[in-house]
Amino acid sequence: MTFSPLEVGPVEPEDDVVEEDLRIPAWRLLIGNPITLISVLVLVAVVIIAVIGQWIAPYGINEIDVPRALQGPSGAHWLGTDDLGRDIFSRILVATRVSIQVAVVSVLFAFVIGVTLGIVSGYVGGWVDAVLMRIVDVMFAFPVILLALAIIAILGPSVASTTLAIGVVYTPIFARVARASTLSARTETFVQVSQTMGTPTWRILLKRILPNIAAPLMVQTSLSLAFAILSEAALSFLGLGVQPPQPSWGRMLYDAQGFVGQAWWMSVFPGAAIFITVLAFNLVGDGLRDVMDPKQRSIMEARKRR
Amino acid sequence: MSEVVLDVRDLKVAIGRREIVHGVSFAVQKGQTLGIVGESGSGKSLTVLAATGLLDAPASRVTGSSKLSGQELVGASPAALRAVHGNTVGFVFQDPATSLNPLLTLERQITEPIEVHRHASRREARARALELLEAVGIPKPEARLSAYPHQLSGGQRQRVMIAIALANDPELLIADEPTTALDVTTQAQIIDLVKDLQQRTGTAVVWISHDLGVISRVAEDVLVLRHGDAIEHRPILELLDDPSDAYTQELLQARPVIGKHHPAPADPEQPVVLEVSGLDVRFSVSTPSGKEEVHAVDDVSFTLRRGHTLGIVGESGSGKSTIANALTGIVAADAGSAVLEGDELLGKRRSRQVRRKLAMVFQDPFSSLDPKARVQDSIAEPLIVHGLHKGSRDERIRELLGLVELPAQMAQRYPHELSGGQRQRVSIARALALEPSVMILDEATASLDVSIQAKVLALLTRLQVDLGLTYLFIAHDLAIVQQMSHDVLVLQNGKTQEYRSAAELFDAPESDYTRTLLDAVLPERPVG
Amino acid sequence: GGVDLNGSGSGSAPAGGNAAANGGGALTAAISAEPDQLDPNKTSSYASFEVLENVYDTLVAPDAKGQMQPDLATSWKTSSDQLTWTFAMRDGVKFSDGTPLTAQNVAYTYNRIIKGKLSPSWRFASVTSVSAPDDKTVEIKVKTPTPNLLTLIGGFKGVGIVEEKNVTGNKIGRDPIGSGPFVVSDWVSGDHITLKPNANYWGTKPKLASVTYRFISDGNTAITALKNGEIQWTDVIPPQQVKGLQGNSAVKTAVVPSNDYQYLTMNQKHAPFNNVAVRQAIAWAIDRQAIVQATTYGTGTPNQLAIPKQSQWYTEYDKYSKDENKAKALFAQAGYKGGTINFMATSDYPETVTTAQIIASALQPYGINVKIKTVDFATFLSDQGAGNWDMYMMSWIGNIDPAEYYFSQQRTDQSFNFQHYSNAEVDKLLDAGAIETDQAKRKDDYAKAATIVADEASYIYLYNPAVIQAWSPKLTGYEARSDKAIRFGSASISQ
Amino acid sequence: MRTRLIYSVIVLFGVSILAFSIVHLVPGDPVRIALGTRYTPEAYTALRQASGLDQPLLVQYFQYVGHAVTGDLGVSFRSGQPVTTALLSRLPATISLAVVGIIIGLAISLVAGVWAAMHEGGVGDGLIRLASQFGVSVPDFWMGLLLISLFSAKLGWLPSSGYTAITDDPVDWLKHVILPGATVGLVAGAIMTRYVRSAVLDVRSMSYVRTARSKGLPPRMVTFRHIVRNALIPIVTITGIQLATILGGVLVVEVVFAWPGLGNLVYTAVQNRDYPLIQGSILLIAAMFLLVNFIVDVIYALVDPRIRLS
Ligand SMILES: Nc1ncnc2c1ncn2[C@@H]1O[C@H](COP(=O)(O)OP(=O)(O)OP(=O)(O)O)[C@@H](O)[C@H]1O
Ligand SMILES: Nc1ncnc2c1ncn2[C@@H]1O[C@H](COP(=O)(O)OP(=O)(O)OP(=O)(O)O)[C@@H](O)[C@H]1O
Ligand SMILES: [Mg+2]
Ligand SMILES: [Mg+2]
Repeated sequence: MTFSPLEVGPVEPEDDVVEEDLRIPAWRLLIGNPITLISVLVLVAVVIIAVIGQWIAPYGINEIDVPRALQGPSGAHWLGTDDLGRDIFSRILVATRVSIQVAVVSVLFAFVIGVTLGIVSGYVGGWVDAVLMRIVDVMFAFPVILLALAIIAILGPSVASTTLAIGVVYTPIFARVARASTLSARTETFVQVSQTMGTPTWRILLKRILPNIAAPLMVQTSLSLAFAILSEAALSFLGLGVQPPQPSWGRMLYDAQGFVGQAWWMSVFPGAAIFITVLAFNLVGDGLRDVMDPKQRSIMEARKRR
Repeated sequence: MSEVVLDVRDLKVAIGRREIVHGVSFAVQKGQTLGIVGESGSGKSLTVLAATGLLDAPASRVTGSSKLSGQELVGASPAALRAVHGNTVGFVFQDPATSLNPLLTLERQITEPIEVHRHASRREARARALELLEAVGIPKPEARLSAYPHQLSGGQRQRVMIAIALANDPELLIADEPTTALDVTTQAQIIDLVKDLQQRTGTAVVWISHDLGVISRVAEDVLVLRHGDAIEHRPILELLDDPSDAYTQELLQARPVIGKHHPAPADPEQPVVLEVSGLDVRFSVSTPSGKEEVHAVDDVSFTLRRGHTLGIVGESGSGKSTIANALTGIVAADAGSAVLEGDELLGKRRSRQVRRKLAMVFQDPFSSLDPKARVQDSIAEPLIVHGLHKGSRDERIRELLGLVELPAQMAQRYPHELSGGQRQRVSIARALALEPSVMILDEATASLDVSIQAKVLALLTRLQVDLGLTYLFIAHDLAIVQQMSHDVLVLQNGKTQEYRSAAELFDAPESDYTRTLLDAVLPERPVG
Repeated sequence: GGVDLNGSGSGSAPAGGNAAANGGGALTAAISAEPDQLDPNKTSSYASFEVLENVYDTLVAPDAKGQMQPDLATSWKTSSDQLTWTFAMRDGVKFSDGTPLTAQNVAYTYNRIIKGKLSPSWRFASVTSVSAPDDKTVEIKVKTPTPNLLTLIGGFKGVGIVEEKNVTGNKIGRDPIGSGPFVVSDWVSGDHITLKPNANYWGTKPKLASVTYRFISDGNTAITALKNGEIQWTDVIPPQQVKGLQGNSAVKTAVVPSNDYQYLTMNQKHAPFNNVAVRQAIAWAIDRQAIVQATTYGTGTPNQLAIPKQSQWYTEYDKYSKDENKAKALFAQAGYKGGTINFMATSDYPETVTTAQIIASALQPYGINVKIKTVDFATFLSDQGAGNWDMYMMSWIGNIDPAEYYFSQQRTDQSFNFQHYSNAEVDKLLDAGAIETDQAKRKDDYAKAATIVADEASYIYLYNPAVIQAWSPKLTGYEARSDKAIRFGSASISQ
Repeated sequence: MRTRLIYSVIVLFGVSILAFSIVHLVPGDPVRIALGTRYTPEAYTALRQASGLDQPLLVQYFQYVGHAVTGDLGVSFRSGQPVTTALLSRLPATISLAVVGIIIGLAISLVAGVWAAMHEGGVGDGLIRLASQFGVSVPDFWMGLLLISLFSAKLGWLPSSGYTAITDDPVDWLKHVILPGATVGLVAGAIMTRYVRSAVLDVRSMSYVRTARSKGLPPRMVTFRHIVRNALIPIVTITGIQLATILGGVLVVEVVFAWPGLGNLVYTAVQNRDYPLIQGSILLIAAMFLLVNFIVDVIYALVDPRIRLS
C-alpha cells in the first residue's frame, strides 16, 4: 500500500473545544504554596551551606580547646561550644555537607537499583518477578536497623558504609513503589499500543513506563531523603555513622547524649538542624504529591484561578 | 395543568471563578418526564445536582431558585436538604459499578433511607425492601437481600439503584444517564421499568442523557443544554419534527440511525488481506474456589479483503476485543490461524515487520495516548521503531496530522491539551504512520459525543476511500456498524451468530439474537 | 524527692523466710547493663559481678584498702618453700539452700575453673593442684612462689565458691546458689533482678528486705530515676554529671579513685613506633590535662604510671608534660616527618573517642594525620589481637596486686602485650617480682620496671578514673569502694 | 491461605540464610568478648570449640536450620540460656509497647485523619497536615527524651523508665508503658494520619458516597458507615506496617526508656556477637512481620465481602 502525500486539507474548525490552555506549570503551582515555597528555600539554603559551609564557618571544626568547653551561646560562639570546646555553629555548618551527601547518595543508590529492579520485575512478570519480589520480601521482613547495623559492622563504620547501609535499606522500598506503579502503567492502553506496534521492550520501559511512574517516584524520593537524614542521625546516635572528628548532625547528637542536663545547646541545635531539614524535605514531598496528583492538581488550579 | 413538582428559575452554577451553568429554567409536573440532553460537559449533571442541593464540589456557588413542591432548595440548610434527599427526591446515577457501596448488603443499602426518613423498624424496612426488589424485577428477591453488589450484574445493580431511589415513594426521580453504561437490551428494559413505575406512582422524572434516542423514548419534554445554556425547551415530538436551533439540528443529524448512512462501495474482487479461521481463545481465571475457564472466543472465522470493512458487533463481554487482542498478539490464541498477507500471525513470535502491518485504534482516547508524551512523540514512535520515514520526520508527522485534519501546531501539544475527538484523531494518525495492511478499530468512537463521533466516522470513511484502507470495525452500536461495514459478524458469548454482508443482514436478520439486538435499537421517533 | 513509683519490692514473699528480722526496707539499684549470666566462674561482665558480689563468697576478700582479709577461710599459712598454701575453713558456713559449704566445695570450684579453662583460669597459672584433705582444710600447691596468691583467689568474685549440684543441674546461670548475704529470687529478663536476704548467711544478717537491680544504660535516665525516687542507688553516671549531682542535696554522690587505669599505646610492630624516640615524642606532645579534663571532668586522677596513689604499691613518677620543643626534637632525632596513623577507638567506651580527637588535634602540628576508626568493642578486641592498628586507648581494670598492673601487658610475648614491647631488663624485673616474697624488694622491682616502661613509652599512662556512684540519702551503711565491689550486706534504707 | 503459608516459609528461609551470612560476615570475635579482658589462650580455644565456632560455616548453618525447624533455636552464646526462652521472655514487653503504641497511633490518626479529610482544604486540615509532618520529622529518640524531661523529671507524674508485667500489677504496667507508648504512638500516629487522610479522601470522591448522600442520611452515618468503612483497607495496611515495625523493635526508643523489648535484646546480642541470639531474634521478628501480614489479610477478608465471598 502506498501512501501518497495528500495535500494538507483545509482544517475544519473543531468545535469540541479544549479547555483554554490555562495549565499552570507544575513548578509554579509548587512554589505558589507558601509552605512549600519556604521549604524549598530552606532546602536551597541547606544545599548552599553544604557546598560552602567550611569556608563560612567562623572556627575550625576541630579546634579543640578544653578550657573553653561547654560554654553556652554567646557573641563569640553563637550556638555555644561542645565538650571539647569546639564551636557548635561551625560544626553544624560543616556537618551539613556530610548529612546531605549521605542522604543524597544513599537515596540515589536506592533509586537506581530499586527502580531498575521494580520496573523490570513489574513489566516482565513471571518468574523474574517472583524471584525478585521474594528477595525484596526477605529484605522487608528483615529488621531494618539490624540490616543497617550489620552492613556497617561488616564494612566498618565510615561515611561510605553508612551511605551504603541506608541505600540498601531503602532499595526494596523503591523497588516496591516502582513495581506497583509499573503494574498499573503496564496495563494502560498506550503501553499496549506501543506493544502492538512492535516497540522494543527497553524502549517501552524507558520512554513509556518510566516517565509515567515519575510522580510516585519523585514523591518517594523526597520522602526518602527526609528519612535518610533521620536514619543517618539514628545510626550516628548509636555511634555507628560518621566517624569523629568529622562532624555530622547525628554524630553531634550522639556526643551530646551525656550532656543533656548541663549543655542543652549541644543537642538542641544539631537536633533542630535535622528537624528543619527533614521537615523541609517532607513538606516539599507533600507539595509535590499535591501537584503530581491530577485530582489535587485541578483543585489547586481551580483555587489559583479564583 | 397538574401540579408542578420541581420549578427551577434562572439557576446559575459557578465553580471557582468559572461560571458553568448560566441561568437555566425549567419545570416538571407530577407524572411527567423531562429529558435533558447535551454533549458531555455541557452542564447537565451540575444543573440537576445544584437544583436538588446535592452539589458537593469545593468552591461551588449556586444562585437562582429551585423549588421542590414549593420548598426552596437553593441555599437551604443541610438538615433541610437531608430531609428532602432520599425522601421526596430519589436519585439514580450513571455508573452501576461504582454507585453502590461494595461493603454493604443490598438490604442495608435499600433500607437505609426508609429507616432514616420513615423511622421504620427493621422488619418494616425489610418488607419494603423486598417489595421494591420485586417491583424492579430482581429475581428471587428474598435471597438477594443479603447479597453484595459485586454479586449482581450491571443491569441488576441499576435496578437496585432504582429501588433505592423509589424507596420512599419520592415525588421526583432524578436519573442521571442511568442507562449509558448498559447494553442496548438492558437499556431497553430499564427504560420500560422506569416508565412502568412512573405510571403506577405518578412520580415526576428528570432524565439526563446525551442520547436523543433515549430521551425521545422516555420524555415528554426536552431541555437541550449547550455550554451551560438552555437552547431549547419543548415537547419532544415538536423538537424532533421541527428543531429550531442549529445545534439541535446538528445533534439530530449526527445521531447514528440504522439505514441512514452506508459505506462507500468496495470492490469484491480485491485480494484477501486477512484470513482468520477457527480462532479460539480461553482464559483461565483463578478464583479461590479453583480455576475457571472463560471461553472468550469460540471457533470464529472470517476473511477480510483489501479496502473492505468487516464490522464485529455484540454485547459487552461477547469477545469482540479478545478477537482484536488475539490478532495483535496482546493475548495468546489457543487454536486457529490468522494469515495476514501470507504471514501466519498466531502461535509464534511474530517479526517486527509483521507487527507493523496491523494497526490498532483503541476505544478510550484518554488512555491510549501517553500523557507524558507530546503528540509528535506519539506519532513518531512507529516511525522511529520501524524506520518508516523517508524524508524528514517532522515533515511526515505534519503530513499525518493533515490526513486526520489536525493543524500542524497540534504536534507540540500534550494529550491533556486536546479534546476527545482530537485525541482520537491523533491515535488514528499514529496508526496510519505504520502504513498498515489492516486497521483494527475497537470501539474507536464509543466514548465520543455524537457530533464528534459523526465527524470521526466521516474521517475514517474518507481515509478508506482515499488510501484504500482495510478496517476491522468493532462496535456495539448496530447503527454505526451498519454505517461503516461491508460485512458484519454478530458475536454472542464468543460464538458467531451470523456472518454475512451488511446489506443482507440488516434487511433480513437470520438469527434470533440479531433480531433481539435490532429490536432493542431505539426508534428514531417515538410514536404519538 | 518525687513520688515513689517503684512497683517491685513488695508482693511475693521473701525467699529467705525471715523477713521480719530485717526491717531495712527495699532497695532498687540501677546498673548499666543486664548480666549475661550469673555463673561467677564463667561470666566476665561487670554487671554480673555487681549482683554476684552480694551472692557469693571467696576464700579471702579484700577490705576497703585492698588488704586481703579472711572470708570463707579464717586463717592460712604457707610452707617454708612457699610452694604449699593451707587454708582453714570457717565453721558452720552453709549455701543459701542449706547445704553445708566445706573445703570440698573450694577444691571443686578451683578445679572446675582450671580444668574447664574458664575465664578466671589465668589466676591459677602457677597452681599445680588444689585439694581438700578434710572438710576444714584446703591445700593449694604452686609451681613457683606466688606472693600474690591471696589477691588472685580473693580479689574478685569470679573465683566465688560454687555448689556442685547447682552447676551440674545447669541452674547456676540463672539461679545461682552462693553463700553470700543475699540470694537471687527473681530475674525478669531485660528489666530487673531481685535479691532476697540469705536466711542461712553465716555473717551478720543483711538489713535490707530486698535488693532490686534495674538495667538502665542511659545516664540521664538513671539520674532522673534516682531524683524521682524510682531507684535509690546507681553507678550509671557520666562523669560530666558529677558536678551537677554534687550540688544536689537530695542525692549523695561518691567519687572515689579506682584501681583502674587508662593508657595509650602504640604498635611497635609498625613504623615509626618501633622507634622509641617517636613514642617519647608523642608522650611529650599530648596534653594530659586536657584529656583528663575532657574525659573525666575532674573526677579522674592524672597518673603517669599505672598504680594509683591510694595503693600501697604506688610509685611516684611525673616525667612528662606538654612540651612542643621536646616533642619536635625527638621527632627530628627519629627522622620522622609525619604521616598518617590509625587510631582505634571504641564507641562502647566513649572516653577513647574523646581522647582520640584530642590526640588528633594535638598531633596535627607535627604533620601527623590521625585517622580515627571507631568500632564496637567486639571488633575492637578482634582488631586488637590482629594488630591492625597504630595506636589505641584502653583501660585495664580490677587490679590490686602490682603483677596485675604490669606483667601480662609489658612482659615480652605475654598475651596482652599487643603493642609488642620487649625489654630484657623489664622482663627480668617482672619475673622476679612475681615470685619475690619480700614486700619491700617486690615493690622496688615493680617500681623499676614501671619506670622503664613509661620512659620508653611502651604505654603512655594517662590517669586513674574514679568510681562514681550516687545514692539516695535514705540509703545508709553503704560505702563506695575503689575496687568497684558493690556490697549491700550492711546497708539499710529508711522509709 | 495455603499459598500464603508456603510463601511465608520461603521468606523465612530466605531470612535465615541472610541472617546467618550477615552474622558471620560481621567482624568481631564473640569468644574474646565472652572471656572479658583477661584470659589464657587455652581458655580461648576451649570456649571456641565448646560453642562450635570452629566448624565450617556451611556445617554450622545446616545444623542451625536443622534444629530451628524443630523449634530449637540453640542456646545463647553468652548466657547459656535457650534462645527461645530468652526471646519469649522479651515478648510481653515488646507486645505491650507495640499494642499501646499502635492504639495511641490509631486513635490519633483516625480522629485527625478522618477529620482533616472531611474538612479538606480548610485551616484545620492544613494544621493537621503540618502537625503530622512535624511528627514525622522529629527523631523519635528526641521525642522520648522530651517526654521524660517533662512528665517524669519536671512533673514527676510517670516513671522515666522500666517495665512491670501486666500480670504483676496492671496499674504499674500502665504507668510504665504510657511514655514509651506515647513516643512510639505519636510518631506512628503522625505517619498514619497522612495515610488515613488520603484514604478517606479517595473514598470520599467515590460515586457510592454521593449515593449515600442522595439518600439524605445523617452526616455521621455517611462518614462512618460509608466513607470510613471503605477506607479501612488502606488503613489496615498501614496499621499492619506500623505494628510490624514496632514489634520488630524500636531500638532507640527502647534504649531511651530502658525498655526490655526485643530491640534492646537484639542490640546487646549484636554487641556481644551472640550469634544464636541474633539469628533467633531476626527469625522471630521476621515471623512476627509475616504473622502481622497474615492478620492484615484476614482483616481484609472480614472487611471486604468481595474478598470474603469470592
Ligand atoms: N467538581 C467539579 N469541579 C470543577 N469542575 C467541575 C466539577 N464538576 C463538573 N465540572 C465541570 O463542569 C462542566 C459541566 O459538568 P457536568 O458534569 O455537569 O457535565 P455533563 O453535561 O453532566 O457531562 P457528562 O455527559 O460527561 O456527564 C464540565 O466542564 C466539568 O469539567
Ligand atoms: N485478560 C483476561 N483474563 C480473563 N478473562 C478475560 C480477559 N480478557 C477478557 N476476558 C473475558 O473474556 C470475555 C470476552 O471479553 P472481551 O473484552 O473480548 O469482550 P468485548 O466483547 O470486547 O466486551 P466490551 O464491549 O465490554 O468491550 C469476557 O467474559 C471477559 O471477562
Ligand atoms: Mg454528567
Ligand atoms: Mg471490548
